Amino acid sequence: MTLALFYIAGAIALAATGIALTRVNAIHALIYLVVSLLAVAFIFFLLGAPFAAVLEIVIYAGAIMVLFVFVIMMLNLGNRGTVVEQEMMNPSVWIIPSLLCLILLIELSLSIASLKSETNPIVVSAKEIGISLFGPYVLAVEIASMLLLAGLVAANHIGRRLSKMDQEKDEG
Amino acid sequence: MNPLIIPLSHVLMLAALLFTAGLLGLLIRRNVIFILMSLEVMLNAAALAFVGASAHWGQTDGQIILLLILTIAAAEVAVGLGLVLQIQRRFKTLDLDVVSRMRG
Amino acid sequence: MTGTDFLALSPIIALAVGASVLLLQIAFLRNLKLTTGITVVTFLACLFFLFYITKLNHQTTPLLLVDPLSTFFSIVFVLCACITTFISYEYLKNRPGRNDEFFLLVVLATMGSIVLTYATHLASFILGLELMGIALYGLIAYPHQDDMSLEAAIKYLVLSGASSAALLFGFALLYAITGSLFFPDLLSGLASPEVAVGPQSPFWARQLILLGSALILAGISFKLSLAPFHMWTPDVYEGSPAPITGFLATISKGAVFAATLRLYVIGEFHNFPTIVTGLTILSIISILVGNLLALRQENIKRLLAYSSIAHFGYLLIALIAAGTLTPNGISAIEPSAYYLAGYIFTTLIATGLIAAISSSNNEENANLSDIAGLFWKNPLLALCLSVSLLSLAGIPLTAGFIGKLYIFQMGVEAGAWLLLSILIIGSGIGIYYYLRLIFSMTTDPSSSRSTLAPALPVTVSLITLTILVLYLGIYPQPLMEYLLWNT
Amino acid sequence: MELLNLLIILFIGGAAAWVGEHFSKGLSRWISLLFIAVAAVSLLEMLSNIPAPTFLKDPITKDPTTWLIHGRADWIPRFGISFELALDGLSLLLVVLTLFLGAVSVIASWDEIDKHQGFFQANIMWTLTGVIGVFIALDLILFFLFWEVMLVPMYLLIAIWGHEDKAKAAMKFFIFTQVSGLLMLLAMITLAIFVKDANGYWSFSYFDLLDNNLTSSLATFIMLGFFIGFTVKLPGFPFHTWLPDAHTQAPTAGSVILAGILLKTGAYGLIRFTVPLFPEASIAFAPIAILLGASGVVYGAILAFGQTDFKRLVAYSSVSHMGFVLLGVFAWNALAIQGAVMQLVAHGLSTAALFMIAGALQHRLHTRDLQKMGGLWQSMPRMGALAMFFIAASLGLPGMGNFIAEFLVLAGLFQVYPWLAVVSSAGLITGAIYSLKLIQESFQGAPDDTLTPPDFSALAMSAMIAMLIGLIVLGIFPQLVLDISQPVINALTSEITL
Repeated sequence: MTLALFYIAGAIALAATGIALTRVNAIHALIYLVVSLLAVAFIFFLLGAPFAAVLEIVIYAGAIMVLFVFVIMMLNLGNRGTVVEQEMMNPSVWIIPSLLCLILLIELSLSIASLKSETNPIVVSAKEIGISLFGPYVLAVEIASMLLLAGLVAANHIGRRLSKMDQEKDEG
Repeated sequence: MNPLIIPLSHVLMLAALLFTAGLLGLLIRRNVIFILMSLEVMLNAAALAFVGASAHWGQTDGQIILLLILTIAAAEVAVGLGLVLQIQRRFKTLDLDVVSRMRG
Repeated sequence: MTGTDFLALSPIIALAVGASVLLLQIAFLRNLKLTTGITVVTFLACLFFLFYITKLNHQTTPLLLVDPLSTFFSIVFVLCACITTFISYEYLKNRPGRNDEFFLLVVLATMGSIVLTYATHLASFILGLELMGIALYGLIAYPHQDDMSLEAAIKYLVLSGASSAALLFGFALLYAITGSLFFPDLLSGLASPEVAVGPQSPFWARQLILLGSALILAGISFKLSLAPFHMWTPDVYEGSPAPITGFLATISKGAVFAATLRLYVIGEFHNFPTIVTGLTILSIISILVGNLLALRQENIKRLLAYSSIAHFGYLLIALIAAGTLTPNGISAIEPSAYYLAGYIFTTLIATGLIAAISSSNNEENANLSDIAGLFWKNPLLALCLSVSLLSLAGIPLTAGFIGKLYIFQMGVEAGAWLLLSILIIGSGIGIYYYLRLIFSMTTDPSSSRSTLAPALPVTVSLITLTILVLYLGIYPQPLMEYLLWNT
Repeated sequence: MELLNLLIILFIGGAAAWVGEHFSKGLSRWISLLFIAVAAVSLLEMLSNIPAPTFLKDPITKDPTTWLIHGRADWIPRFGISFELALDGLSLLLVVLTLFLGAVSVIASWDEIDKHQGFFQANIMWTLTGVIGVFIALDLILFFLFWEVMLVPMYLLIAIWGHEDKAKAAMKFFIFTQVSGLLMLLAMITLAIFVKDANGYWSFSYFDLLDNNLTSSLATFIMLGFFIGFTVKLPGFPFHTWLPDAHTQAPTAGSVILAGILLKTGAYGLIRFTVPLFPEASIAFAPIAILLGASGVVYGAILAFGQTDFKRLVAYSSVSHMGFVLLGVFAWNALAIQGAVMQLVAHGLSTAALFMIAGALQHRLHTRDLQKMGGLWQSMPRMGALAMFFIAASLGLPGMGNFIAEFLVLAGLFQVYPWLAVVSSAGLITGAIYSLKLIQESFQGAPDDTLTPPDFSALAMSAMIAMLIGLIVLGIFPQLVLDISQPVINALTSEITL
C-alpha cells in the first residue's frame, strides 16, 4: 500500500516537474511546481519524516513559491517573451543537453539499482530533530542565520529601485 | 503504517530523475525565472535524496540537511529574484542570451 | 559548548559581532568612513583572535575543526579581506548611491570563507560555501545600475547554484551509502564499498560511489573554475566591481580550495584511481585552456581570470601526486598551502591595482592600454605589479617560484612526467602574457589619462602584499616549517 | 661569504643609479661606473688575501676547501637549499670578464640612451649581479635563481630601449631561456631527489650532487635537461634562433652584455655542471653534442655571410664561434677545454667591441644596413681602424686571442674526432669570408659625401683600446689566462675522463 502510494506520488512529482519546466507561462509553471513539491512532501511523510514534510510544504511550496509568484506579478510579464521561448522548444536546442542528461541518468539509475534496500522501522520525530539541531548542529543554525542575513541584505540592495538621480543620469 | 517498505534505491531513483529534469531545464531554458525554478528542482531533488537516506539510516542528519537546503534555497531565490527584477528593468527582457553581452 | 569551543570560534564570533554592529550602524547612521572603520576594526579583531589560536587544534562540534593549517588559511583570507576593504573604500567613495551595505556583505563573505576553511562536515561545508556565495551575489551585483555587473551576478548565481546542487546531490549519494556526513567518517565507508553496499553488483555499487564523488568534484570544479567548468569565470571577473574581482579570485577560490584540500585528505579520495584520473584530466585541460585563452585578452581582468584557471590546474598536480606518495595523501597539504598563499597575495596585488586604476578612471575595467607608461608615472606601483606578474610566472625571488618548486618536487617524486611536461608548456605560454603586461607598463602612454595616485592605505596595502610575496620567495623556511610541523 | 659583497655592491649600485637619476641627469652613469669599480676593488681585495701558491695548485673538484674561496650558509633547510658561493680559476676569469665588459657596456650607453637613464643603468647593474651570481653560485637552486633573475633586467633592457621590433625579440629571448630553464629546474630537482633517496637528506649543493650513482638511462635524461638549458643560452645549433633577433633589437649596451657575458653563462654551465655531474651520460652523448657544435660552427658562418644587417651578421658569427665552445667542452681534454675557456674570454672581448661599433654606427647613421654604408673610413678613421682590428681578431688572425682559442679547440678535437675537426676548420675559412665582407661593405669602398658622422669620443676610445690591448695580450701571452684556468681544467680532466 505504502509502496503504491509512493509510486503514485513519485509519478505525480515527476510529471508535474516535467510539465512545469516546459511551460511558457511562468504562473502555470509555478502551479505545477507547487504540485510537484506537495508530492515530494507526501513522499517525505511516507518515508517517516513528517517534520520534513511539513517544512517542505510550509517553506518550499509556501514561502519560496509565493516569492516567485510575487515577483512574476510585479514584473507583469503577460505573454511577452513567449515567441522567444517557443524557439527554445526546437529540437536543435534541446537534443544535446538531453542526451547528456540521459547518460547521467542511466549511469545514476544503474548504480542506484545496485543498492541494498535494508529496512529500518524508525520514524524520526520533530523532537529528535530539534534535539540534534540544538546539539551537534547548533553552529549550523547560527551560520544559517548569518546566511539569511546575507541573503536579506543582498536582496534588499539588489531589488531596490534606482534613485531618481541615477535613473535620470541613465536615461540622459 | 510501516514507513520503510519503500526501498532506498527507489527513492534515490526518483531523486535522480528529478535532478536530471532540473538539470535539463537549466540547460535548455533561457528565461531567467525558469532557470531559477530548475535550480529549485535540483536542490529539491538533493533534499529528497537526503531525506530518503536519512530514513534508511534512521538518523536525523539528513533531515537537518533538508532544513539547511531550504534555508539556502530561500536565500538564493531571494537574491535571484532581486536580480530578475533589475534585469527586467534594465534589459526589458528575461532572456539570458540577450543579457549575455560579454564574450571572448 | 566549552570555553575552548568559544576560543576556537572567537574569530567567527568577532566577525558576527562586527556584522551586527555594522547592521545597526547602517540602520541609524549612514557614513561610509565610519562603516569602513568598523569593518577594519572587525577584521583586525578577527586577525588578533586568529593569531591567538594558531597553535590550537580543537574539534568544535562535528561541524568545525580548528587546526593550525586552517587557521593559517584564515589569517591569509582575513588579511586579504582587510586589504580589500581599503581598496573598496577608494572604489566606493566617489560612487553615487548607498554604499554602506557593501562592507557588511564583505564581512559576511569573509565569515563564509572561514567557516568553509574550518569545515569538517557537509553542513558546515555547504553553509560556508553558500554564505560566501550569497554575499558575493550581492557584491557582484552591487553597482546594479551597471549592465555588466547584473549579467555577471546572474551568471554567477545560476552556475554557482547549479554546482551547489550537484555537490549536494553527490553528497546525498555518498550519505546513502555510508550514512555519515562527517568527513572523517566518509572515509570508512568509501574505502571499502562492500561494507555498506549490497552484494548484488559490486561494480555498480562502486560506480555509485564514483558517481557521487564525480558530482562533488564537478561542483567543486565549478567553484574553482577548472576547465571545462570555467566558462563563467572571465565574464564574472569582468563584470564584477574591481575589488570584488579580487575577492573572487583570491579569498573565494582559496577558501574553496582549502576546504577541498581537507575533504580530499581526510576523505582519502585519492584511493579511487578514477577520481585521480579525473583530476589529472581537469588539471591538463585547465592548464592548457587557461594559458591559451589568456593569450588573446586585452582586458586585464579577463586575463587574470584565465591565468587563475591555469594556476588552479597547477595546484591540482600537488593533489594528484600526493596520493601516490603517502597512503593518506597528507603530503598534498604543505605544497598546496604554500602555493595557495603565494598565489592569493600575488593575485590580490594585481586585482588591487586594477581596482585603483578603475577608481581613478571611473571605469569598471582596465585594459592593457590603461597601464601604459605606469613605470614612469608611478614606479612604485609598477614595481608592485611587476613583482606580482613575475610571481605568477614563477620567476625566482617570488612566492610563485617556491610554489612551483614544490609542485615540481611533488611531481618528480610521484613520477608524474606527463603533468610536469604540461606544466612546463603552460608556464612557457604563461610567460608570454605576463611579460606582455610588463611590457605595456614600459611603453609610452598613448592617451593622457589622469595619473594614478591611489590613497595612502591602498598604496601601503599593495606594498605590504608585495613585500609578503618577496618574503615568501626569499625566506620561505619559516612558513615551510609551520606547514610541515602542523600537518 | 665575502663573495656575497660582490653581489650586494652591484645590486645596490643598480638601485643607487635609478635613484641618482632624480638628482642629476647624467649622474646614474657615473654611479654605475663607480659601483663596478668598487666591486672590482673588493674582488681584488678578496684575492689578495689568498696565498699566491693556491692559484697554481690543482683544486679537488669535490672538496670545496681546495677552491680559492668558498662560503656556505643555510637558506632553505627544508629542501637542503643553501646559499653556497665559491670561486675557482674558471669562475674568476669569467667574473673579471663580466666586470670589465660591464664597465664597457656602461660606456657604450653613454650617449646612446636618453630616455629613463637611471632605470637603464639599474637594469645593467642588476644583469651584472645575476651573471656574477651564476658564475659563483654552487648550490643548484641558487644557481637557477641567478640564471632566471638575470633574465628580467635583460628583458627590460631589450624591451624598453631596443629598436624597431623590440617587444617580439625580448619576448623570444625570455621564453626560450625560461622554458629551457624550467627543463633544467626539473632536471635539478630530479637529480636532487635521487641523491636524497641515496643519502637520506636533501641537498642541492654541487659538492653533494657530484657523488650521484644514477643509472645510465636516468642520467641521460637528467643530463639532457641540463644540456638543453645551457645550450639554448650558449646558443648552440639548433636552439640559436632567439639570438639574432635579441642581438639586433637590443640597445648597444644590451648587445655587449648579451654577446659578451650572457652567452658565456651557458658555456660555463656546460663545463661546470653538465659534464662533471653526469660523466658517463656525457660520454655517450658527446658525439651528438660535437656534431651539433660542428653544425653550429658551419651553419652560423654560412648564415652570417648572407646577412646585410651589421648586428645580425655579428650575431650569427657568435653562433659560429660559440659552436667552438661546444666542441671544446665535449672533446673533454685539457687542450680543448683550455681552448673553449680562451674562446669565452676572447669572443667576449671581440664581439663586445664589434657590437659597440655597430651601435655607434647605428646611433650616427640610423641604420644597420650594410648596403647603406660604405666608405665610412673617410669620416671616421679611428672607428674604421678599430673595426678592422676587431674583425681581424674575430676571424681568428694569428696573434690575437681568438686564434689561440680556436686553434686549441681544434687541436684538442683532432685527438678525439679528427674528421670533425677538419669539418669545423671549414668554419674558420667561411669566417674569413664574411668578416672581409663586413669590413668591405661598411668602412671601405667609395665614400658617400652625405655621410659625415663624428668619430668615437675619447671615453669610447678608451674602452675600445682596453679591449684591443686585452685581445693582443691574449694572443701573445695566452699563458696569463691559461695559468688561471689551468689548475681547474687539470682537476676536471683528471677526475673525470671521458
